[in-house]
Amino acid sequence: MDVVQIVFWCFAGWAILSALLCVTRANPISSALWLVSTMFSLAGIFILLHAEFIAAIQVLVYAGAVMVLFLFVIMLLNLEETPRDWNRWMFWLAGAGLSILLAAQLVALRGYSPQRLANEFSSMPSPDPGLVFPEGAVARQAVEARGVVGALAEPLFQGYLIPFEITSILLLAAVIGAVVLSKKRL
Amino acid sequence: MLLGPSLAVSAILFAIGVAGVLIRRNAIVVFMCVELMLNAVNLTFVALSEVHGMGGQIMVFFVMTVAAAEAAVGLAIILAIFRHTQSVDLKSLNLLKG
Amino acid sequence: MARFAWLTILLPLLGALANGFLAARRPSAKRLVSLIGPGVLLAAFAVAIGAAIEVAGTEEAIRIQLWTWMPVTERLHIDLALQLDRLSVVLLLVVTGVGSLIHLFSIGYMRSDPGYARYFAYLNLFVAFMLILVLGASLPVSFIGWEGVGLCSYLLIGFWFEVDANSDAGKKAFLANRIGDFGVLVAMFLIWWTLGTLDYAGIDATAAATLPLGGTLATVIALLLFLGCTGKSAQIPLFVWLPDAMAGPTPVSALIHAATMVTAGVFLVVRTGVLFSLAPFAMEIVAITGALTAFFAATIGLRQYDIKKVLAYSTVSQLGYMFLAVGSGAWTAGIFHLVTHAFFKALLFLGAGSVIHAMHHAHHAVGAHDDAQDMRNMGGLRTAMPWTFRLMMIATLAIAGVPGLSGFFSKDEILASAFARGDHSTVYLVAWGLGVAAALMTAYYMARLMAMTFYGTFRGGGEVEGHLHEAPAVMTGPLVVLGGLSLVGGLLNLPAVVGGGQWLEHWLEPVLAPANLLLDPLHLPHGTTEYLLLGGAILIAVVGLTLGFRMTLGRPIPLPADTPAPRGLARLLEGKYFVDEFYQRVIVGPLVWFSKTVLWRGFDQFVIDRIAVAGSARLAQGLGWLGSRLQTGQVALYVSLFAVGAVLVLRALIGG
Amino acid sequence: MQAFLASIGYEHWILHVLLALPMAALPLVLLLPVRFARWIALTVALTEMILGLGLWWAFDASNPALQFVTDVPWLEQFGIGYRVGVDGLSVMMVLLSVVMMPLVVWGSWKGIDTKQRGFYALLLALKTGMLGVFLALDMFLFYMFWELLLIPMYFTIGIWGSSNRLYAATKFVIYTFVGSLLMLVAILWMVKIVGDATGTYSFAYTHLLANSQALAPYGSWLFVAFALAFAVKVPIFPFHTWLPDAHTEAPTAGSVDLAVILLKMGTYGFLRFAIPFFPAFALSDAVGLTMATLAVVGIIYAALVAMVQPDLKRLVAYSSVSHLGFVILGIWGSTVESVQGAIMVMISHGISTGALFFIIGMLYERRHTRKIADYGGLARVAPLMATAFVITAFSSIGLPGLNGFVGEFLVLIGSFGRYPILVVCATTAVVFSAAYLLWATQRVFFNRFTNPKNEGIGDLSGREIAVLAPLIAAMIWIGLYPGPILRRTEASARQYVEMVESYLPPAEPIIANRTGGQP
Amino acid sequence: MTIDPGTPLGAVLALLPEVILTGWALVVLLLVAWRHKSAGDSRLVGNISLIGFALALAATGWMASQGVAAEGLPQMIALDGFRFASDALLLTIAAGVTILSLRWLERQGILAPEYYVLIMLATVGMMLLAGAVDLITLFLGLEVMSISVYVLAGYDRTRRASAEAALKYFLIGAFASGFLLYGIALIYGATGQFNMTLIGAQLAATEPTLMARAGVALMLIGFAFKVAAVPFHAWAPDVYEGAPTPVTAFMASGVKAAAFLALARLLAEAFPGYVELWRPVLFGLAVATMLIGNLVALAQQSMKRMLAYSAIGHAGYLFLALWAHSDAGTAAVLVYLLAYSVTTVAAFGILASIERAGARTVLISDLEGLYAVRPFAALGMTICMLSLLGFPGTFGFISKWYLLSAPLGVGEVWLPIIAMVASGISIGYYLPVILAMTLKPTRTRQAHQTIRFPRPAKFAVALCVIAILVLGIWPRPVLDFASHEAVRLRQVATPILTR
Repeated sequence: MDVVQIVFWCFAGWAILSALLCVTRANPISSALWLVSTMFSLAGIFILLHAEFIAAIQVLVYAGAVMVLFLFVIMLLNLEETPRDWNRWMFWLAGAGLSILLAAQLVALRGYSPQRLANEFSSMPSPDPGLVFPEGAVARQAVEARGVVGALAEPLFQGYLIPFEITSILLLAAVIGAVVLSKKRL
Repeated sequence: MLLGPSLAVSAILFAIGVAGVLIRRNAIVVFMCVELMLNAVNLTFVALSEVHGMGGQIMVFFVMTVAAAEAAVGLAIILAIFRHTQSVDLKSLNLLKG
Repeated sequence: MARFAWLTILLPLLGALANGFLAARRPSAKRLVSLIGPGVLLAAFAVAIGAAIEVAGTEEAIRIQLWTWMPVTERLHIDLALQLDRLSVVLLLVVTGVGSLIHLFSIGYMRSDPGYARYFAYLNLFVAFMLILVLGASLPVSFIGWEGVGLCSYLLIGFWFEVDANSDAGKKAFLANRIGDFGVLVAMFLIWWTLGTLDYAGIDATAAATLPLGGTLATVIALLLFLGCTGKSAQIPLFVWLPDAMAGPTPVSALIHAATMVTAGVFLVVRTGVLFSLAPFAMEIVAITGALTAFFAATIGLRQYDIKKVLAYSTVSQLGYMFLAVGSGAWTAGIFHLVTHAFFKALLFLGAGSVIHAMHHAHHAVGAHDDAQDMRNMGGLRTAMPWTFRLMMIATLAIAGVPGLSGFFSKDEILASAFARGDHSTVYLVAWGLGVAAALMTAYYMARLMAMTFYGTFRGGGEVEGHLHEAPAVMTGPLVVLGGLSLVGGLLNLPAVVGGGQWLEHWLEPVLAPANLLLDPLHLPHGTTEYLLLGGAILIAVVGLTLGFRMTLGRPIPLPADTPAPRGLARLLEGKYFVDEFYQRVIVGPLVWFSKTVLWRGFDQFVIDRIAVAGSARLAQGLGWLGSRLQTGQVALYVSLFAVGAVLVLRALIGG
Repeated sequence: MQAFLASIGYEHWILHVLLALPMAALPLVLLLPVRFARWIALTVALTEMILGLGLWWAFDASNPALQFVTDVPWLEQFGIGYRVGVDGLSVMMVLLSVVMMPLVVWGSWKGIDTKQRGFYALLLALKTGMLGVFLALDMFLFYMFWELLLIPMYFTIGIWGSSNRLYAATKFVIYTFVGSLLMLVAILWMVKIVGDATGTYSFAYTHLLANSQALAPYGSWLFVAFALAFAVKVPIFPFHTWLPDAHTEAPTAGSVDLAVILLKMGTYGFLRFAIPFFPAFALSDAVGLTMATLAVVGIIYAALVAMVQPDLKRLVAYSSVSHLGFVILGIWGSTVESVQGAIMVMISHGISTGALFFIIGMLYERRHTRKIADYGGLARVAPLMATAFVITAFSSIGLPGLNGFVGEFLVLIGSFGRYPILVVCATTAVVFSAAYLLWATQRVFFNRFTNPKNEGIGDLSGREIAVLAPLIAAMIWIGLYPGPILRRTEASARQYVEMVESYLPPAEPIIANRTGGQP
Repeated sequence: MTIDPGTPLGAVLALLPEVILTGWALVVLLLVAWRHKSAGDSRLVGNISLIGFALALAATGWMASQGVAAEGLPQMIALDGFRFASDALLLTIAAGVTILSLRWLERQGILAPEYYVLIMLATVGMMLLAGAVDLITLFLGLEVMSISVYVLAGYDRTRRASAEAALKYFLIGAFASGFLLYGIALIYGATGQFNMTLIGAQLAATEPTLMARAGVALMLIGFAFKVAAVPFHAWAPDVYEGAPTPVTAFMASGVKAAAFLALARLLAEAFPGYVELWRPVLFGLAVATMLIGNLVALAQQSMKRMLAYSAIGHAGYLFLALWAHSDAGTAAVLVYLLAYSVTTVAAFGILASIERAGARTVLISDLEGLYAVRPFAALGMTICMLSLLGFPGTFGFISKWYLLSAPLGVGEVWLPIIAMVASGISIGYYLPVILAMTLKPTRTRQAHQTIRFPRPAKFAVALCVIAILVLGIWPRPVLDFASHEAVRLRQVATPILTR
């Protein structure tokens, strides 16, 4: 196990722990803060996965902006800690059980490695992932050539221009919606 | 080589998010759990992006946008309901049923 | 003339239509009705005579094809055809002849009834149907008449429908007939599927070759046909309707329930004699049923007070004789008795009608409400109604079997035939014994009837007595004719022993040949036995009559109100063995209860409607309600369902 | 007559005109003032009758094939077309429909005094639907007409019915709708199977029939799907409980239409579709015996239940169940005789039961009650009505010489070879049918006149006589001279029997030693 | 005409209807900023937004008539008949809903003309969702639609029910988006592609893999939520009931249609290789949805809830067409959606006219005697109910027949049988509506006097009802078009699969 993996597992453990706490804390503010904590740890993992730009905006936009919005609303509404309602133990039990089932099903994906992906992707026996997935190699070259931001920006504004434009519509709709819903008077 | 572990962590986080949605009554917390799920998926994208190129990361970018938009609208809706019931307890959302 | 035999049907039919129209539009046109009603009959009678003359000249049956009734396939191709042969022509003459007389009598009897036109419409219609029955060339065609006469009987019994009992009686008559008709129908199915034909001619031609003698099939067919006869001819077990049928006007009783319709069963057995000949067992059943009916009906007749009821049971009893005859293979004897019975029983009924008419008018005149038919209210009528008395006396002697009169010969021939059949089976001997006993009782109850009605003194009160008078000529006229026929009717088939030529026997021979071919010829007793039997018969008649007069006149006859309640055997007889009650309790009542409670309320409304139909609707609604209860409005529940679904879908796709 | 009809090209347009005319007049009824409504309906009905009667002559009785066939593409890509035509079976049904039409309008003349426009519009729609069912030679078209009929009937019962009309209307629609659901799947499945086998995906009746051997492997459930729809409509015991309610609550016109036409659609369906498509299954021993047994159980059961009904219409409704049992028995009797008989019963039942409903409707209009107990002795105040009722009752009872007998007799005698025991059981109905109808007749028209309210009941009016007289004439005519009808249906019946015969186990001869040549 | 969406002009051309509609939305938004006070303003905005729909529809028609196709592999957005048909359908629905809303909003006192902008943006989202050949576009389209509709559902903020509906819809919707997104991620992982065609080619070429299977499952879950399939349906009745009635109509018709169209494309283009895997899932969803939707509808008293459950049931029927995975099935999706949408819009339109401001939800019993007072409304509703029931003579029947033919065409009998059983159950709640309206007497003298049928709504409903009837007898144009266009959809996928 090399260093990267050790670091990865540290971040991962931190992320899972924070997520658990986020879900279980009674106080919404604690929950929100533990969620921020999860996001930070995920940002760490992103860096390990060579997605530095994403990691940055994860921290800036997600943990920074979005979560602040959450906190802002929680405080605006002055939400107090809700007492635990032990009558809902059935929901807890069911929720926990279902999530464990779900996790068990999805954790089966842990066995994937690039090699396995390549095996499954190609009909050849044990092919080289680099050859099977040239885009990965192209991307790495692009990062080396133009840096992370450049490598991301080029496809974003060329191949993915249409989705990018759609996000503008999305944001427009969100803005209108938020305004309409929060206006005092219609 | 981090692909498998990342996918596993992502799955676990996703499941935790689901669990949160299932068991929490506070609308905002539930919403935060949904954000947690989205984050988990982002991890999957990023991990896969190592193999498949930039597409995954770009998708994460879009997801974040979506999350932000949802947050804006979602919180506005929560505010709207708060005006009616003075609470964000999902248990009090019982006008519509049957 | 024979090819115009269809006129005999058409004329009464037209009469019925015309009278029906008058009944609806001009009920007061009684003269016209009086002209049309009997007129068409007389015309038909004339045609019948013409036809008879022609038939006499040939031994072949004359087939008159009217039109094709049911052209279904070449296998089943039923023509509406008539068959004129020596058998049907006898019946044709009896029906139109006696019918004419009764129509004439009705002019007087029904004169004051508001339903005069309707009455004649029904009566005409009846004759038409009766003639279809008699003349039909095939079973289905006869069946039209067979059921049609049932219909008219129904209408005429319930003629005064506003009395519930009359309507009941009509319905009862039709239903009892229908039970019998069930037998006829099934018999037809069997005949067609085995013989491939329903024509009488065809049956005569093919039956012997197709059906094995004594085989089950022939027996079943014969018994089913006989079931029809028990219904139509009021034999055990379906005889119960006939006494009730006396609810109709008395001429109707005379025509339908004595002279013609009820004898149709006998006619049918003779007509399909081939089939019966093939089934000796069925013959035995016919004979013993006839004998038993003759016996039991006679016992009931002993204790009846209603003049018409006595005659009704007498009719049942006499019909029993006819079946005893045909059951013994003595076809001619059966037909012979049919004819003579038509004469004297019609006479008796018309005479009774005349008495009732008189009683009724007398009661009416003084405003009394006594029963005009109860013999206990009568007595000594011979002074007021001499003609009626004399003529009825002739008929009484005829039916009692006094030698020389028509009934003597026919009845004697029957008993002799039964006795002769005793060689084959003791059943016939038993039947013969019953027949003899019944003969004794017949003489007794007829004497009792005459004694109670005409002898002694009038018991209905002096005021009423003053208003009694003889019927008008239009009524007594037919009586006279019938009286004459009753006197001399025996000539038709005068046995050799008294020098007769058995004319009817020879006349019918061609028709009966196919049936007789299959039967062992009857060896009627000769010599000593014959004389012994004859002597016995005469003795029985004399003893019966004497006993009847003596015992009736020997003690005072109480008025209906004063009659003590009968006990023991008398109660059983007066209660007609309680057969009606038995049927009501054991069959009709339970059937109605079963239909209503079990089938309708229970099965239809509860099991099907409530449980199956409404139940499944409720179930669906209940499930829906349950589903809507689950829809609690709680987001937690909704997402839980979602998660369950997600786990399931994932499981389906990736397993684990 | 034939020459004249040929000269006007009758066969080319008659069926379309019959179908279209009521629908074309529908807007007129709805848009013109109320007082015209019934007149328009009557005019249309009479026109339809006059036009339709031409079929009697134009139809070639000796030809068993479908005649006057039209095949206009409708959705030809899917093999759906406007395909219509008649054969001996359907021509009688069509004639019955068109002849009944003016009578129904005429019979409703006074009884319907509210919302006349709607009533007559629905009546016209109903007519198109009925004719459509009998004329359609395209399964798609057939199904459409089959279901469409429910709507006018539903509203006719629901709006103009008597007190419990909503329940009855709902029950009627739900029963029939649910019953025919699976038929749609079966039709589509048939088209697919036959299409796979032949390469032609078509809803055409003739195409499907010609290739029905491809359906054999699926015959069992396809037949069940069809049979369920038809069994509910007939109705075969135990699917009959909608009928008493629908009949009882419907207005006179509704009851008459139900009895005369709608019930026949089920039996028609069996003869036209369910059996010819899947003969191997439908005529197998087990199915045949089941259907025949159900028919006979229905015959006796319904007769017994009818006997104890306190409500006149309900009584007649149960009697319908009983009569229709004969039709089913005749169909499965599968001889030319029994099938002819079945058709005959269909016609006769329409006439007699229609007349019974008319008369009961006339009583109802006068006294607003259908309870038998409320009447009694009516023959005194309404002798003509009593006469008409008695004749009709006896026709329904099956008195030979009237129409009822012919069909019943043929059914029974024809089926006897195949189901002797069942036929014997069915024959007992002659007793039961007499029992219930005569008992009812007695309690309504005879017996003592007990209810003074009935004093005001007048006898039949001229209009009512005009309604009943043709029916009674038909009863006598068919009873004594059914030949013309039998001849017109014979070829088709024969063809049908020949078609199904090969699938039948040979009818066991009832005696071993029967000489050859005979059935 | 072929275009290259890679070029800017090509992209604009490929997205012409969407671009026009978005542009028009911006125009309208500007107008709103200027005038947003009075009822007249609201009406004006509504009318103007209709022009946008008309323009977009015209553009769609033009593209369809020109046979616009992509040069090579279509990127992001499809250029085929199926998309044009989808666009036309969605635009028509949106226009219909807009017409229904015109006066209704005023009556209910909702005077915020942004409503129309949101409808337009939601429509853009739907069109993108239905036309997407790229999972990213698909996801974004879905989100554009969803976010707009979340807001619309809660648009009547003064009513708690509306807010509650919005929140429920939003929370569960976001939750479901997570699943969908996860599915996209895994599909991406398994194939390295977002393009459906390429995904389809890849998945068909290899054995089913764990990741792809999980991806398919998760995407199905996401769509199952959108189309309200049991057990992902529980939100639908509540949301349908709480949302403003025209929005309910929009959700029941437009949203559902868009989701089904997208799912149809996805299953046909991206997952054909996994057909044996997802068919059982669809089978289960179909059966559960048909039965439970129709059963629970039986227990409803509120019209809106009843229609909501009916909508669930209809989603179940639609799965039949998807299950078939054939040309006929794809065509059936189009036809059925058209029939269902037209009917739903009409039914909700009538329902909306019956509602009064601030009053409780309309119960079935509230309709009693409607025919006597408002015969045309009752007649229209009756026809809608019959069409939903699938009664012959209505377009609903034609579409049901078409739908049933699809699984039958590939040899499946049980699904159609179960569908008909469910249909049999459904008469148990459609008929009472007809019964109440036409056969029952009015409860009170004043009943139904307050019903106001604004002219535009009357027009739209009448058009729909006439369409139901006309297409019920003469559906040929629609059927021909649908079967023709559906074939085109598959023509795109097939050559690549054989590559």
